Amino acid sequence: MSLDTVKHANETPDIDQPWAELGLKQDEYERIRAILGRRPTGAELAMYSVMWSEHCSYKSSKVHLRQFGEKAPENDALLVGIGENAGVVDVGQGYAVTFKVESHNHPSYIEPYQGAATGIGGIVRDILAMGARPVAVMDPLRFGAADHPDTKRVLPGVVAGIGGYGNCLGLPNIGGEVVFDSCYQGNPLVNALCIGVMKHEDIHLAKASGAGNKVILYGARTGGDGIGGVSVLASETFDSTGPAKRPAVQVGDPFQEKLLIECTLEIFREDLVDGIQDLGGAGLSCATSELASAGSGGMRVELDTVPLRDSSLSPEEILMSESQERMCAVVEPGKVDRFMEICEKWDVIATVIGEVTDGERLEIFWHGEQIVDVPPRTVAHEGPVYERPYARPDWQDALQADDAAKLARPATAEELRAQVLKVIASPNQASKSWITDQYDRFVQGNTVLAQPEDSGMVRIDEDTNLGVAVATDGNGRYAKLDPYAGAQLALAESYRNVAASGARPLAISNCLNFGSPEDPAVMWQFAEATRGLADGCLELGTPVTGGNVSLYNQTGETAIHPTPVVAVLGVIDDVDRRTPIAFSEPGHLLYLLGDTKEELGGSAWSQVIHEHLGGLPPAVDLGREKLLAEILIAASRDGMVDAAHDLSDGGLIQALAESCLRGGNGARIVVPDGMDAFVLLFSESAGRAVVAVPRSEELRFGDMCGARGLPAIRIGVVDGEEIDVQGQFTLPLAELREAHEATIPALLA
Amino acid sequence: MARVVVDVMLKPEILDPQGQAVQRALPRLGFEGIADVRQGKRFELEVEGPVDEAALARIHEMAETFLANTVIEDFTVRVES
Amino acid sequence: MARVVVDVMLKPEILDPQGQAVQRALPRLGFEGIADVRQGKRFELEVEGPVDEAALARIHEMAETFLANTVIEDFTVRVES
Amino acid sequence: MTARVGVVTFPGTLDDRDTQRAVRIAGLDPVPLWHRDKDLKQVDAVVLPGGFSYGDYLRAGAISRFSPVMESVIEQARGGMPVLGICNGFQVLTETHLLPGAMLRNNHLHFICREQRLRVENAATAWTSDYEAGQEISIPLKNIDGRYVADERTLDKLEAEGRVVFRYLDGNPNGSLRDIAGITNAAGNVVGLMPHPEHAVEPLIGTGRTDGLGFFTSILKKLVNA
Ligand SMILES: Nc1ncnc2c1ncn2[C@@H]1O[C@H](COP(=O)(O)OP(=O)(O)O)[C@@H](O)[C@H]1O
Ligand SMILES: [Mg+2]
Repeated sequence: MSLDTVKHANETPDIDQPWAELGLKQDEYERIRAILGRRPTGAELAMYSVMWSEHCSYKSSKVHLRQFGEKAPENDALLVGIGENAGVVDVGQGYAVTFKVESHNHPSYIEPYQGAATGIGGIVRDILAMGARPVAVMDPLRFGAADHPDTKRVLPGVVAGIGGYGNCLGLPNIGGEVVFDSCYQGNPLVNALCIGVMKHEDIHLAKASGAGNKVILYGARTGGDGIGGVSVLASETFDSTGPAKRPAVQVGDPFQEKLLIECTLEIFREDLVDGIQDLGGAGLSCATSELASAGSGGMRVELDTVPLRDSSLSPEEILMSESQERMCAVVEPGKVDRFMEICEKWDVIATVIGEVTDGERLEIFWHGEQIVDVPPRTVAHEGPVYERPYARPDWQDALQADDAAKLARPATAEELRAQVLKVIASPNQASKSWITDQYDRFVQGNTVLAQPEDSGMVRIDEDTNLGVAVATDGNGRYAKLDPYAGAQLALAESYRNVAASGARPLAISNCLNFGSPEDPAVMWQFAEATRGLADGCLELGTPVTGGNVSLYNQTGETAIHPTPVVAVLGVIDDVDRRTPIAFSEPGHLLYLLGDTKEELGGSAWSQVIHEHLGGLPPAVDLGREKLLAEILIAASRDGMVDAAHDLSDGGLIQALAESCLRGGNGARIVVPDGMDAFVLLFSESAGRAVVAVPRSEELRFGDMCGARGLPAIRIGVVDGEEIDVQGQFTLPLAELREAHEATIPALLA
Repeated sequence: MARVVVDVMLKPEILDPQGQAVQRALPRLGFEGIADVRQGKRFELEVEGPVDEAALARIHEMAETFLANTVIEDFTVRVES
Repeated sequence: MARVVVDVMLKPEILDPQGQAVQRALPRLGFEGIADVRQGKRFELEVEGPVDEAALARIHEMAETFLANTVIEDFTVRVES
Repeated sequence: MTARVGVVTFPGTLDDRDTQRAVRIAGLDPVPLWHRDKDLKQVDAVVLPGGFSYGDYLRAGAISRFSPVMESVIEQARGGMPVLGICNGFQVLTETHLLPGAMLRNNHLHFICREQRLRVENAATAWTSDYEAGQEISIPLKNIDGRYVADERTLDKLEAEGRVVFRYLDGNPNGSLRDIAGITNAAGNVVGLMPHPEHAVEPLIGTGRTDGLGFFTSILKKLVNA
């Protein structure tokens, strides 16, 4: 086929174009024609189609995401907010931290290893593009039923891919989640988070300014893999037959990315770039249009200068290719030579592919002929926006009415004991060390806390011991019962986890995993969840710094549970003050903080014992969460607690089991007067934590809780080699450990 | 017992970082004149019983569904003489 | 351009857990009658110029010093027809 | 007076900065060495740190072995300079044949990251003199190609000459023959091991133990007393 130039497009207005195959709707195609005043060229059509895909344009979610800005709490810590590659937060001492969570769900189902690996690669480049050194990753994961044969294909591949890529980059993996639920069968969720650290003055933005500045593409050569991959793949449902044309999945090269990181950091150190952007979904289409759109002036690109892995690629394919491990920088002419030298030092290929112009258009040429001439904002930032219809599903009332309170409870102490063991051994509650032991958590030598602690914590300054902590949480079962509350519970849990380890929560990122936006019921879940999250962030004072939306996670008519995953970032002035979860000293007193109510809707107990999902999730009280967090942080700072563990799915007994096993000590528990042992152990009331208090601190700690009005009940003591719930049952640690640790290896090894 | 070999290679359009790393190292080691290197996997299967068409068809299926992920890889099956 | 293939396999006395893992999985997937599986590497080299004896000798040396570690691996070199 | 310890960075090396920190904490001067430079900058000892040099493509350590810096390291190691290879560094040392044997994929095929107990079998090397023979230490292990193999004759020779420096305790994590975690050359100046002493030098970080510090204090004593 001959080259479709702008000139040719002007001359042949009526040619049929494959807009539908590229995922555009009729009215979208018409809009492109209206913007351009002519039909788009093939290259322009390629750019618009990937950039206007759901994945890149957020066309269904945008109207709801706006609340994150509109309801943003006053917060001095936010240095860069939503809209950039990732948000940036001031953590003091001149340091800034950037973090973001992103999804790679669809590719990971098709090719688990590479899909997950390139998910890590992509989020790391986002963080790098902000000017930061990536310092840690986390991986919130959801899979189908643990015993489903396909889980045996998907999970080991995903875990090996995350490890294979992250370990090779030298990024400690300090936390994440592993959840099994048959709702994710065929739609596993592979979310990846990266944290980066920089000095305030090192912040970089994705914009191209200064006419005459050079546009440099550096990193891997561009190949034919993953053309339109992520964007198209993540923008429609595929059923068991698969989409007609399965776009290829990309293969990642973590070694190349490691070089890209070191090379880019050296370039930053010498202050050689004006603007920088990573190449992710939509590849060069995205990078060039976003850089040009965010900057002043236009951009001119000679596409035939792009280094290729496959010389037969067409310009359209080059624009759409999602080949990994590439970055695009805007560099003043006088700094180009030095830029190139540093790239050469790191064996990174770098090519000047164009320059910033004083015009207003993004112009792309192919062997001297113009194939793109567009206003960049219309590609990158002014895509279509949909007000998708949404409606509370008609089954929601019945679901909520199906109260978990009516489920049969254990009648005897033996039955209670058996249920405790069963819940603790269930795939969701069992130890995940078979998975997390495949991740390097030590590299970089700054890891203070890592899984299975409540949050991952890294030191960011060796001299002052300044550190940051991050936790990610999301409970799809709660969100299914009530998406508004479910999103707030995800936020609350993550916030609580950060506070439990002694860090002060500052800001959040999120990944919103939902079904098809074309289903009004799903859209309602999405609207409710975003509203809940925005309201929650306002109340807790933690702004949303960025995130990601993954839609179309469904097979046929069946969507996944709405799954908002929330990542909270906290700061701790002295990591020496961190609070671990381990009960490490016999004799320490155990306090249960917060109120325990009879709340079993969506609980681990209801799932494991009754395979039940119904009723309402635990009530949200963000005021209480704040108070609890303040107490936990103060207790950590002033050395009043030796251990703290947040209570969430599985309730008190789960937390006790984990803290006992981690510390190698048992606990004697007394059921407080007037409380039912079953409710005490299994309720999932929010706003709670268990802490271990040295006897010498008991008075001080009790006074603090009393003075501030936080319920704190003494429930026992760290002691012995078993969990002894007095008057009920005893569970030797050895038996508990076997139950907790054997499950996952038995399913997967 | 007969030996059947299944070779699995990344599709030509897919990045092959391993092959590239080898290729880039060759000149440094003094080996010139290699224009491209691709690295793949070789499976040697020892087959019980006769390697007739039915057996080969099964091995083909095994390669397609298990030994290779045809989203990114091609494979060939052959009886080793 | 001619293609030369170098196959690298672990020596028979060296444990090959990858091959074993494949073999163990086969019955579960419904494939019977495979007595043994070994997994190795296949390198496809695109050679510029003629593949004469001198070229093959060089590739042989490359395989011996670089592509294979002869402490643990055996290799074969052949021109692909 | 202190001594200069070179820490090599190959493309894909990960633990170079951590190793420099460990060297510094022990009271030595870390000197970064770059893979393309033959010049060892007059260091008194060299550490080849962990990571995935050249992506560990082909075989772990196979490509790095041919780098310019290794030419010098090999030459100086033969001349008696102390060299420590940690993880990927150990793999490089076997590929260069400064140490016998080879490293293969773990027998369970997974990357493994855990705290690993070891027994120091030989406390007479340049890098282990601050330990006692038979001492048990616990430091992080993290690798996917950690299975040490060599033929029986080589293994017997290593044992006979006391050149097995570390052995895994509490379960062999990767299928290494005879539970070997680390070995030395005949002269005792070149030591390689899979676990990571440089990640166990600060009480607050990682495992919370400092069992790895002895490697670096050993070499300090050797170099400064020499
Ligand atoms: N759920 C969300 N919450 C807040 N911000 C979001 C969310 N989803 C996307 N964003 C923001 O929208 C912008 C565009 O996202 P995206 O296209 O995924 O960025 P990138 O291409 O750099 O990964 C980013 O700033 C991102 O942080
Ligand atoms: Mg980005």
